[in-house]
Amino acid sequence: MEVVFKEFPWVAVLILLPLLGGIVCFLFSGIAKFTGLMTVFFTALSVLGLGWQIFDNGVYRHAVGGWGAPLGIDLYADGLSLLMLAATAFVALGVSVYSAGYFERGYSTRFWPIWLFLLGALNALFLTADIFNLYVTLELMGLAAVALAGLAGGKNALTGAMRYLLATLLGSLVYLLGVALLYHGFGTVDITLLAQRAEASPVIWAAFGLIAAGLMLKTALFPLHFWLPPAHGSAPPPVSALLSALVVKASFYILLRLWLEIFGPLVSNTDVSTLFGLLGAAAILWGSVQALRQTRLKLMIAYSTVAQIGYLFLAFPLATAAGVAAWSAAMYLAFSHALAKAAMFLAAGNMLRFGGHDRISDLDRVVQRLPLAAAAFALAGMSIMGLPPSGGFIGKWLMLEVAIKQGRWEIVIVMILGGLLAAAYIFKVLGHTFTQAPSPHESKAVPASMEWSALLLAIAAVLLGFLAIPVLSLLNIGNPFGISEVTP
Amino acid sequence: MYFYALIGVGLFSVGLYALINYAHLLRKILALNVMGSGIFLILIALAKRTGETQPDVVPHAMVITGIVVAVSATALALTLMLKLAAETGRAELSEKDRD
Amino acid sequence: MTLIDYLSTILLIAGALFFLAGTLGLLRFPDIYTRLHALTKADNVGLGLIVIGLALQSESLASAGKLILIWLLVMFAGASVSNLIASGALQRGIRLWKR
Amino acid sequence: METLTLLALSFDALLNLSLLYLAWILLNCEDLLKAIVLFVAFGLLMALAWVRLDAPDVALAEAAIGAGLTGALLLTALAKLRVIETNKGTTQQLKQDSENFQTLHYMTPLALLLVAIGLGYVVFSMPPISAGLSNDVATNMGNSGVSHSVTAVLLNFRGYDTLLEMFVLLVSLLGVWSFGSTTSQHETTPGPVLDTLTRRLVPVLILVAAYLLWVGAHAPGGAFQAGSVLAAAGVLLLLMGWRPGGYLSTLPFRLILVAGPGLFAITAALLYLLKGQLLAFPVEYAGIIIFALETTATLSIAVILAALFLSEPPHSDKEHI
Amino acid sequence: MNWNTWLPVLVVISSMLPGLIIFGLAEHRVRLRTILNLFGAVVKLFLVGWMLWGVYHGQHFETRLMLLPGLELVLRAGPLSLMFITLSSILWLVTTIYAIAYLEDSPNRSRFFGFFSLCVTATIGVALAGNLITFLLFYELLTLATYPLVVHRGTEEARRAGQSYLRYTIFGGALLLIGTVWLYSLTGTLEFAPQGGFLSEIGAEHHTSLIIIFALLIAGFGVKAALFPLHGWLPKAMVAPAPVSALLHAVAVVKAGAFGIVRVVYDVFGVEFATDLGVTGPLAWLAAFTIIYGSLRALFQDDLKRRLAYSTISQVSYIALGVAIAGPIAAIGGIIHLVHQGLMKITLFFCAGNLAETLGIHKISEMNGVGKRMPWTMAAFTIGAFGMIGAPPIAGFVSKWYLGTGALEVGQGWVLIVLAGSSLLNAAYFLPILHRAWFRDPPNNWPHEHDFGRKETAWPLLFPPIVTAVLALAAGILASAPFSPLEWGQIVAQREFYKP
Repeated sequence: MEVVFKEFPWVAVLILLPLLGGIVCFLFSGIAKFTGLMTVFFTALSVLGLGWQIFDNGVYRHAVGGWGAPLGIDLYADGLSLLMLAATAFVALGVSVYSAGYFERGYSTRFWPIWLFLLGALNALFLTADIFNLYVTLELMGLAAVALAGLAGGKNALTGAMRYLLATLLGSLVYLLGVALLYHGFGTVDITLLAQRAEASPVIWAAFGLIAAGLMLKTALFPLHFWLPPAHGSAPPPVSALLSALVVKASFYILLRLWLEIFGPLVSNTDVSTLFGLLGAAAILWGSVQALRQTRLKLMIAYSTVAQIGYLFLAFPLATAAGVAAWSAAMYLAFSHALAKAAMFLAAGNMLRFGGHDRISDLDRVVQRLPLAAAAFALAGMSIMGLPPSGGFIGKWLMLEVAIKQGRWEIVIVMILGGLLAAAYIFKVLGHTFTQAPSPHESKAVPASMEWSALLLAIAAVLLGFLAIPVLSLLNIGNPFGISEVTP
Repeated sequence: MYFYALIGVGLFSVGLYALINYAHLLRKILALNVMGSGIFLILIALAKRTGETQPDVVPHAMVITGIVVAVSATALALTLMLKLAAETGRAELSEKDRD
Repeated sequence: MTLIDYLSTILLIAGALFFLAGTLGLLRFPDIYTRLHALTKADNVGLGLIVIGLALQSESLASAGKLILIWLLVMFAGASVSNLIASGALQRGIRLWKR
Repeated sequence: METLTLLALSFDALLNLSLLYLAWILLNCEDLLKAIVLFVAFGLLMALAWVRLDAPDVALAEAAIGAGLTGALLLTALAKLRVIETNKGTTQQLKQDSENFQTLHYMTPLALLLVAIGLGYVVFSMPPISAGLSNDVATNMGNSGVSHSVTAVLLNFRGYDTLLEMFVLLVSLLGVWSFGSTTSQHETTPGPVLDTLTRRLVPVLILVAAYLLWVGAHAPGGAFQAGSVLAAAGVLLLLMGWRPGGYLSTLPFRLILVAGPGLFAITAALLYLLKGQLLAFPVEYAGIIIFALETTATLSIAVILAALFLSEPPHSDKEHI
Repeated sequence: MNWNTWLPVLVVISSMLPGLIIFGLAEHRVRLRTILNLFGAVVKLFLVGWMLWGVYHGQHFETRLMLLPGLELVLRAGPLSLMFITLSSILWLVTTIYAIAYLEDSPNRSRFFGFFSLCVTATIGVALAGNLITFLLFYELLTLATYPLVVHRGTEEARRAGQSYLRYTIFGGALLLIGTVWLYSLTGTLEFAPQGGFLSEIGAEHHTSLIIIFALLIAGFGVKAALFPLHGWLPKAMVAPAPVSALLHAVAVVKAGAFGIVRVVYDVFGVEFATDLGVTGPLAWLAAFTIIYGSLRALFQDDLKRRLAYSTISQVSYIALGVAIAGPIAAIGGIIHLVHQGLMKITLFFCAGNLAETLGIHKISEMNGVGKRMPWTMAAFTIGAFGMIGAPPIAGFVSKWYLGTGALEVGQGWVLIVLAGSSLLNAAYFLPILHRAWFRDPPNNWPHEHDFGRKETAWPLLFPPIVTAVLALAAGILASAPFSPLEWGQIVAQREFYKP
């Protein structure tokens, strides 16, 4: 039994199961909901299996079709991809249970196939080690995300989806040009081979510029974030949870992976990473202030995503000296933000469905009438703000530790300001959940499955605060961030 | 063969300029397609540098995949544009109503 | 330069000349109908000559047959498409050109 | 022979310059219909460029999908847009710039010029001779199951890409269907000429598609090109006013839609169980498997592209939206 | 089952578990909720008693949980933490009884009692914390648990009070976080050691950053301890129901801040090192200023609860003053004042609650002749008031006595003046209330009176203030008894000042 599990092709299951599940959902729309839930459940199990596998026999590399690196495509799973897969599996479970209750008959037949293809694209993206394959998975993810974002119809949703589609297509094309230059410059599209062959030359600089620009646009880093709030704000709640928690982080994952393997050593002299740090800081401050100004709940949460993405980019200037610690902190923040943000969007969705609107100022006594949603929002808010028991706190603590050790006081101040502003806009909402709305209006019952999925995701975000040791040790399998020069 | 690659760069830039500059969504979709063709041109032009007559085939496969992806993206974009036009009456991303 | 080569070069040059005539017609003619006329007539003949010229050069009968098939298809498609364009133009109310 | 290379060079120069110029007019012309027609011409010129760069497969794909199908999609979209705009009574603004970039209006051309020069320099600085992966492809052609290198790369060496790419197509169709029907499709009565054209052309197209599919194993051709030609036949039928009607939502039709990607994924899984490697075709059966995959792929691609052209969700979905 | 490691966790769990269960309870399940509440309080009292007995006999209670590589969550029961826990658990039991009666028919009590138990859990956690990061964790949990109680009434005013409460406490929390992380990056450990120990070996060049860290930590704790510039939230938070302002804003939250200051000065920096750094001087001055400022502001408050709030602000700073004087006797004074002030202040708030609940009086001007109408309540109020002023038999006198002698022993004469001045001011704002209550004749009808037949008010409302008044009296009279707060104060001071 032991050996079977060790050798079981978890990676293949992770990629093929969602795709096949999507096809079954498309073919037999009657049982779409059931197959969808089953597929997501088994994908989550296989992430566990993969985690166990690479925990024992280390990094997992698999040549697709047996052709080996330069010609064929390699699949590669190490601690970093495992963490992202775990985040995807967790959020996928929560969102699927939520959407089972959220979508009526007509929408659900259309939601499930596209959602499973999106899940398959995400898993494939985190597992591949080939930059052209990353382009195809990016494109599959982008189109599926846009299709889901525009599912609800309505002026705002469609404008948001259109803006998102244009941004994501432009980002992919610019990324593709970067890939083309890399391929013709160094003769291969495999990341590890590129890492060996790359040396500082105009090709590398141009490719880095293009890939960074494309992926920054898709990750909605500060100057290029215009498309995120309308898209995430007006999409259906489970979809905006997926977009904010996973899709935006997938392009960050690619940027990080390429930076660590190829561009980091060549290009990591301080001015490029300080630029990332600056943009990150600007994202935090600008995003939080905008979130504070919003009157609608979902738009506020979308702007909060823009701010939280800024935290991830703060790790670039810190990583020039203490690589492992800074990246572990950033990835921890990414993981807890994924869980917390998904919980927050689902909770907002519950409030929207309950009150019929998501205007913050007249949330009508939500705490009494919808306690679970308010509790989910509060717990998720704790993790976003970085208050102690939550995963966000651990990430923030690690990042602060690195920043203070390196004496980077401007980063410390930005992080603290970000935390305070986050507290401001989250408690603004929580305050209004207690009070009575000026004009009380009838409410629509919210199924228990939707409330509990939001709450369980929020509790997971908080429990993450206590699991730092195991998660960090898993994260550093095959030390994706280079040999740890300082104890993480 | 360098000439084709340079024209590819030209197409990419012209497409990017049009994408940024014009408001009408159909123009933006056309611009995206032109940019895609530019990138594919670079990919295949530089593939001829193998020294013998037979060019490097892998970029060809990449470009075919790229073309199929481009057509599916264009189809989705066109339908979204039509749905948007049906909803808002205009096929442009209006800046006025912010949220 | 065997006899066949001479023959095909002559045919190709003739074909090219017909194409030139067709394009001249396209540029010089005043309205859509006459331009359609020039295009379908001149270019088809030009294409025929070029196809025969190439067929002489092709080594196997199969490729010669394929070239002929191309010519037939172009002629067939050209005829019906020009008819469709003309009827489309009429529907839009584009009047015929009078001196 | 000197004159020949000179002629070739001048032809290349002419082709390239006309490509660039055509792109510029296409994107900046007033009328949208004119832009789309120019786009189709641009696609055909691109196909010519691919032929000049010894990429026949890409030329086929570009002509069929890039110029043909995309052009058709654009034209129907424009027609529908005109219908929507006349219903909504929106005024027809001409080539109006997008407001949000008004301020940096003069800035963008400068910045883009710089980007272009930079990229040009980088492209120029590439080493003149670099074999890329051509040697690897040549050495492994033996046990790839097909003799034509592009199909080998597309279906075998980088088969995983193609698997995902087919799902991209499927997802785009699902996306189009999920947006629902935009306008009531006014039935155009096909004239006699279109009727005869279609009656003659559709069988020929099907034959050509079959030929392309078969020839893919040893000469330029293959699933995508064959699929798009078949899709062209479908488009012609749709133009004729033929509507699949209820048939669209039945299981068999959905099965065809999903056959290509589905079979590819299932074979990938089975091969994994057999050979322990994802998508590892056993050498002796590789040719047959690839052919089977290609046929189902052609069918799926043809039907998906035709459905994309129709962009009407099947009736069963429409009822209870 | 090795009790020594599990007892601290059990103490924390004993109030968290009932709290979480109560959250799930439906509104009408009054009996079950009351049983759960009381059961939790009694169990906690028993466990604390057991630990008290254990520590008295030298046993060592500690639980460790790995949080981060190199960082652990530690719950340790030392003499100082035990004092705070005994105070909290006794008062929690009393306040629960009070709250059950006070909120007889008000809406959403499940939510109230749920958060109420979470608050006490956080306070116990703060008391038991063995290092700075556990302290920070429970400190922030306290903020989160008290916020819903402040906003419990759901009125716009309550929401605004909640927002201002948060503005202060979250800001304080952020300062605390920077200080803790900076300290950790300098020293590598955050353990509370009796004489602080590890900071003195750090090289001289770090002294400036150590001073800034000290300032950050004190500012962070000062928010909850309502030191001068950071006290704004306390009077506003009085909008909360009486049991909340009684237990939380008089005892739990405010004491957590003061306790934090005590921990930082004694167990993180160590008294000698703090005095060498020269940080205790400014702290003493700040505390003194807050004492005077608090008492002055209290003079002009007509609303009874706001006056008591300002008196809390000044009283809590006694603790900070006692610690800042850095003498062993003054330290005893400061530490035992932690307990005494709790007992006295909660009595006053209970009485204020009673007046508001039974007679509907909120303003002091309405309190004419209330002594005749509610003699027992006013008797408890008088004991509390005299205790606050520092009249001999009651506990307040003992702590002021030790503070004064401690200051003299270390040569800080000016502290005596501050103590005398503040006692005068206390008298100035308490005596008029007593005079008005006892010697003025009552109005013919009270604003809205609930008459309880022969008794002046419901017994569960009357019983708690009397108990706490008696406890305050006992703490004063039986000061030298074996388990009295004074004796525990001496044990703590001994550990802090004299090398074992």
